[in-house]
Amino acid sequence: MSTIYSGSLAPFAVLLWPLLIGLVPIVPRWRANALRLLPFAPLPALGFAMAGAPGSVVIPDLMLGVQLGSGPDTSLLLGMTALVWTVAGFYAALFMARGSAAGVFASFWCLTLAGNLGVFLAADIITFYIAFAAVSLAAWLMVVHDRTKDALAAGRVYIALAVLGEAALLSGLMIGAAAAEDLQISTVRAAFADAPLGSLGVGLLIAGFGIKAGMVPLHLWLPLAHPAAPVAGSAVLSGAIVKAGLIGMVLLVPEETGWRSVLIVLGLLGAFGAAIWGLSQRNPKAVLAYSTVSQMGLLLVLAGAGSQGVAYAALHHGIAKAALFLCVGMMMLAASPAQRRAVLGLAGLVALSVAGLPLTGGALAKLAGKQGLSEMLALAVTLSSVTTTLVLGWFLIRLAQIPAKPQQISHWGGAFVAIVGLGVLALVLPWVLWSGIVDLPRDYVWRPPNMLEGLWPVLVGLGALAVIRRVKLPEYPPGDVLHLIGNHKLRPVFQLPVGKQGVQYRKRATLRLLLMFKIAERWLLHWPVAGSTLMGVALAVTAMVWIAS
Amino acid sequence: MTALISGLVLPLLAALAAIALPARARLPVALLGVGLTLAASIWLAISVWTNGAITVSLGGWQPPIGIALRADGLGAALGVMTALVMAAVALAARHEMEPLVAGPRTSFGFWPLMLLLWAALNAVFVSRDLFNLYVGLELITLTAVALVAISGKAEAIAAALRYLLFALAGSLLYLAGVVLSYAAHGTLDISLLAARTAVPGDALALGLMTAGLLVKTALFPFHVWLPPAHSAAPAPASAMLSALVPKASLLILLRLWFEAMPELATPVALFTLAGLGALAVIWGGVLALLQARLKLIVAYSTVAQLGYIFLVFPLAGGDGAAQPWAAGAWTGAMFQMLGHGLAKAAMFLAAGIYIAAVGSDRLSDVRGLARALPMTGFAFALASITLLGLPPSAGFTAKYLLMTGAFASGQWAWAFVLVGGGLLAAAYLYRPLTAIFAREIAVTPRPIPWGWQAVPLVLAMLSVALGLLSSVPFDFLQIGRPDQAAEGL
Amino acid sequence: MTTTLPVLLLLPSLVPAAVTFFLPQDSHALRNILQLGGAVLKLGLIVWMLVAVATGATYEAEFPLAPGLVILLRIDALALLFISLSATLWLLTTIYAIAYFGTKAELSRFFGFFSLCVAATTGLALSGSLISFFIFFELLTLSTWPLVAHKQDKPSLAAARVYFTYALPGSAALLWAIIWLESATGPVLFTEPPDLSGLDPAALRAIFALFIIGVGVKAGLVPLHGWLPAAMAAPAPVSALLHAVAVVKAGAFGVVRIVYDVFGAENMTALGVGVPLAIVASVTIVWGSVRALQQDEIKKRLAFSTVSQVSYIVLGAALASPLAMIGGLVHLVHQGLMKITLFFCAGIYDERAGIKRINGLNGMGKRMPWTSACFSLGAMGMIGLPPLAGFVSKFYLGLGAIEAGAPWVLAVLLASTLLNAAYFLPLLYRLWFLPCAANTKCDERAPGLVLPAVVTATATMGVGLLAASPISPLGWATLIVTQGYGP
Amino acid sequence: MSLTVFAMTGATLVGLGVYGLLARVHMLRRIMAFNLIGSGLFLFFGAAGARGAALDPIPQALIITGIVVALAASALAVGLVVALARSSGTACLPDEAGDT
Repeated sequence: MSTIYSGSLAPFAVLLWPLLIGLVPIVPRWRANALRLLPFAPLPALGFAMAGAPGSVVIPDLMLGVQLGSGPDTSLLLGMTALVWTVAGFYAALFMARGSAAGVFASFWCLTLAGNLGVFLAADIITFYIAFAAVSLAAWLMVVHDRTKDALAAGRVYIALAVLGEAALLSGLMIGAAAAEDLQISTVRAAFADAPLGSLGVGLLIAGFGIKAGMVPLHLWLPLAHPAAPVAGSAVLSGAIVKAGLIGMVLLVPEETGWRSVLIVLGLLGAFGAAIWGLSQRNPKAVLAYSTVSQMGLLLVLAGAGSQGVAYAALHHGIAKAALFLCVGMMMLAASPAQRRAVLGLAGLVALSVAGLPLTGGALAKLAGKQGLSEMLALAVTLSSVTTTLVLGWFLIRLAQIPAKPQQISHWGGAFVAIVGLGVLALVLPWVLWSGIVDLPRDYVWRPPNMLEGLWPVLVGLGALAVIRRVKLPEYPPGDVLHLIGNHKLRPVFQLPVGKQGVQYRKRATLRLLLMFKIAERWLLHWPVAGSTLMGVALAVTAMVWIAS
Repeated sequence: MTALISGLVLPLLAALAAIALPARARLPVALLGVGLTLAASIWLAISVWTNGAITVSLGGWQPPIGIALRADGLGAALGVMTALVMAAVALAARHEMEPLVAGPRTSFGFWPLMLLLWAALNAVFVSRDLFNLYVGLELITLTAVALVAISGKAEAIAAALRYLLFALAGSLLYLAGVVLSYAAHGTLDISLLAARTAVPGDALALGLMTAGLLVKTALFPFHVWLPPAHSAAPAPASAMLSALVPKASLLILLRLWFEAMPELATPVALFTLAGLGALAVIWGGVLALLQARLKLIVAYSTVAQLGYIFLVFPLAGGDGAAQPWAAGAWTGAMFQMLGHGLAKAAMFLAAGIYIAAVGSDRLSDVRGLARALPMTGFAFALASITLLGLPPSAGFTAKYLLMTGAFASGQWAWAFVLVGGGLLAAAYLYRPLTAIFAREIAVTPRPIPWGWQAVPLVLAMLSVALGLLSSVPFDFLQIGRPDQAAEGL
Repeated sequence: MTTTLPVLLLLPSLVPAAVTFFLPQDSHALRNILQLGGAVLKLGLIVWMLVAVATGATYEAEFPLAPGLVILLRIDALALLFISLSATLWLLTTIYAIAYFGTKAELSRFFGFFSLCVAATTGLALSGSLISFFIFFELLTLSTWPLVAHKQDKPSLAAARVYFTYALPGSAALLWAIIWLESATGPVLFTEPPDLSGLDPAALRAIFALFIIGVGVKAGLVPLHGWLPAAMAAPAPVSALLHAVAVVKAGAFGVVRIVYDVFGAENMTALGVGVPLAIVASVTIVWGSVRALQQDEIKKRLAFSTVSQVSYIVLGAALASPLAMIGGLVHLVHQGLMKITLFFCAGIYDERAGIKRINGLNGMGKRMPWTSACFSLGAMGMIGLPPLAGFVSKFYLGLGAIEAGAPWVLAVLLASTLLNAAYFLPLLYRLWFLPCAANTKCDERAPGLVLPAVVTATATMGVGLLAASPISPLGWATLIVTQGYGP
Repeated sequence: MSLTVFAMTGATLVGLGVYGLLARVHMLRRIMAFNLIGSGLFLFFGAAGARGAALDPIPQALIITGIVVALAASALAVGLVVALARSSGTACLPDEAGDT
């Protein structure tokens, strides 16, 4: 009570700032223009991250005692998130339709952003959980923003799974906290080892995070939601928000559990399966969504194997994937062939980076990620580049199919520049950060075996792509497993009928019973009856008493 | 001493005066008599409270030759309760029984009869002599019957006649018992009988007297005369009949079993008495459910409420062993006597007000009267709280003490009666209450002076206050209570 | 001083009640002043007392009736938690009710019973002996019945009848239990729990069951909850009061008292009745939510959600672990805040827009933003969305469940969270994301109605946001438990 | 000897009275039956009081009182019967008017 807070308020301010911007649309007059502010919401966070995320804070009275701070991994992701959100915000500010809906969108955008940042800043599970809830629930609005039938259906699936995830997560955290008797993330994580039901708790955590991170088979929502959302939304969803699940795994799932291997297996399944399945999609955003699932699978493998490069790889993927989604947007808005070519070029470049073409950021990410992995896993990671190339190539093909817009629109150039910047960062940022994070000499990248290891899968992938272009690929709507299950509409359950006539019957029965009393009363009223009863009672009492004496 | 005697004499004199004096003076004299008797009863209670039970041997003659009067806590308490009810009745009757309303003949008859009844009641409360009690009882019966028939309506006369028939049969049985016990022991004084040497004949004597008193107390299955009689009588009369008259014979019954011949009590006999009481609770409750007229409902509820009191026979003293306080059950029954008296009088007077207001007591006619006559509705509700045995009313105290006795003595089956009876009461009082408090008024009522409306309200409040401040009455009832009350029969 | 204080606490509600009954119908101003004055005065008293009690002070007042009937009024931390809740919400509900009824008929009667009801609740919280608890319990029943029947149309009369048919047998069971127990142990005071060692465990179990049935009717434990949804026929302020403060809470509070002050945690575990109680509570939690899911009427849905939510408190008591206890106690307050918000809003929708059913809510977010915002906050709190009130209590309950070695409770909490989401989120979706039926005309320019809702909604957020601070309900609940109350 | 006769006679009267009270429907008969029982009891009472050497004064006093009471009762009863007959045309209770 004595101290309001201890530490530096910087991290808190970073979280508070977007929330404040989110309040702007409450004023009706500002509502329409609220979108203009979106690019500015993540800026403090960006600065904070670039400064190396200095300082941490404890606010004892807030909630159950808020603790904010961030370690090296988290600050990387914090920066990436802020960056992605900035550019996506810029895009939204330029191209999203103004109007009353825009105000709501802006508010939820900011709320989601705050949650997304909070996930990386939280140092106690409550704050973490709250941030997580904010990011996953508020993002629902981005999914349904367009109000199309598909969007709403996707929204239903999304919210259902999100709530489910929240519940699982909460239970898992409770188990941990009860064992730890403390709310510090680190202590809770440590406590799982010998907590009662510890492994159940970890399982629940993995389920909770897995849903967000698009872990197979909990990824159902992702291929539905990401295409349904407006471009800016998809960008943050696929680039930044899914990382919330990943960081959860990294922060809270302890190394020494059997669950790690489960993580790896499911990760691999996603990495390859989703990529392949992506080929059955026509909508470029859907293809991208599946590629996200597969990339997240890869990251989960790294997380499961406890590789140091997780955050590093995640950083690259986040930026790249956001850039790709924005490219889709640019393509939709592109009018002239020149613009289309430019977009395709950028997309291709970024795609190659994601595929891990040597000397690109992607390649560095893969190299860093492979550190400390067993041969098998390392090989798997290498192989994944093939499928990645395949699916992203397919994406480019589909991207090219997007019809051109009849007339020019303003600000296209400016937006494109920003996205090019993002794409370039995806390529070079890993170079910049390499020495800071990866404890390998930089020329490690240049070594021929590594170059080769990066190159051949891409070539194989391209070859395969050439083959695929010939054959007619099967087409399925997004949301693979859901279709196997059946419909993805969640109706209200438990419609029980309520009977009435039983009551009526019982009423009549009681009435009949009561009337019998009335008849009996009339009989008792009859004097001869009453009189003789009287005599009888007199004698009876006498007898009873007499027995004794 | 003086208080005790004046409690008997004042109402008699007032009754005589009320007959003798011209119509103008009747009401003032009667009210004066009421006031004085009320004062006397309270004075008696106070003196009992200060210096214990008071015994008077009339004319200095000791029993068995003479007749002894003794005012113990119970008698004095009943006296005060009676006085309060009577005062209320008088205040209500001031309006209800005035010649223009009730007819000259009725209003002429009412006051003397009422005062006479009062005198008889007081006599019964303090007499220790079985024959003396018989005379008191007869006097009560006759005045009561006259009060039932006072309106002169055909149904009233029929009801009165039936009442008389039952009552006379009862008093004959009682008389036979008296005769037998005198023949056996040559005395009728309760205290002396308690010290007698028992003979087999006592059984018959006790049996006859008990049966006779049961009829007069209207215990199931001899309750049949009560509802028609009470509902046929004018409201103030029914108030007295329901609240006071059965209590007199019940008191004699208690004195017989607890004081005169306690050693005759056998478990089976006690069980039978309580069993009849239990039946009465259920029977009265159910039939009250089936009535369409306010007064009939209230009358049947009297049948049920009297049933509770009979549980005292097996339960009395039951908790003497387990509990720090003795005689809980016995005192509980006495609380029931007092509380029921006040509440029931309140209810009948309220019903009287409704009849005066809308000329009928059918539930369909009294709908929504609470809007026009709020105080009366409130009074009725309060009184029902006591009958339901809800806290903090006297009914609750009674139920609580009786139930404690039941559990402590391991006879918890009787508790079912207490609880079930309460629920049943809720069921049969629910309809009249909802009717009275209904939103729309069925019949636009005549205006009623609020001085009259206040009367039942005060009584009902008293019945609640008795429970709210139950510690003093509790101690008061302990004065001169028989040992068997504590030790059980 | 110490003896008069508890009585002093009763007066601010009793006196207005007594006076209001006899006020003429049309003297609105005077009546409102009475009501508000009483409420404010009481709140002041409590705030003043909180400080003293926080330092461990307790106040007692004893009135012996007939032997064994001991009326004991006593202010301890637990009592104060309940009273401060009821006093605060009473003030708000009074404001709301005054605005809600305006100059309708029979207001003197209504407000009379209204204050009486609150007096009964206060007495219930203060009572330090079983008998006084029972007495106020009954007073509560009697004073709420006219409130439920207030409209006096067919449905509300039927509702009132149903209420009675549940309440009276319930109190009969309670009385039975009390007397059964006391006939063996003598009068039971909460200050020193009775010595149950001598009693036959089977009998004790039966007594415990009777106790739970008795208070369970009020707390709406399945299958004794039937009256609660029926009572929805009552006017909105009444529903608010019933669900958030008075009746249902009284039941839950009673469970806490019985578990910890009559039986005591160790006895409960020794008798093996804790787990069954927890199971009953869990069943109630799930069943209530399931039934809520099926309701098409807003108030009905809320009613069933109350059924489910209140059992959190019972659950907390039944688990007999400190953390669960904290969770239960804090939910006593939190549920009150959230639920009263919801009912305030439901009342506004009904009164100002004629919306009774769920499909009427479509697009109301734009038409009645303030109301809808408050409603959404309350609903999200109910779901247990952090950082709102519901989350805190749920979190502590979960921790407590694990602490008590009953992890299956987690599943229950999880299920109820999901179900809560299932029946509240669609409402929010309708409010904010569906186009509204054009013809409905509505305005929420009724500060008397909206303000209380806003206050409680803000509180719902506040108690969650500042949970850790010592002045928050959580802080107070922790204080109670750390002061050695409960397990 | 004579006492026994008195006692027996009293008992017989009581018996007759009880029969009449139960078996007869007409109210006047019932009233007479009541008086029969009463006088039977008093007779028995007197006999009981007359036992032993010294004559016991109390029974006589009580009998006289009792007779007065019985008289009053009968008077009232007859009065009511007359009123009943006037109003309803029969001297029997309503529910029994049919059977004789």
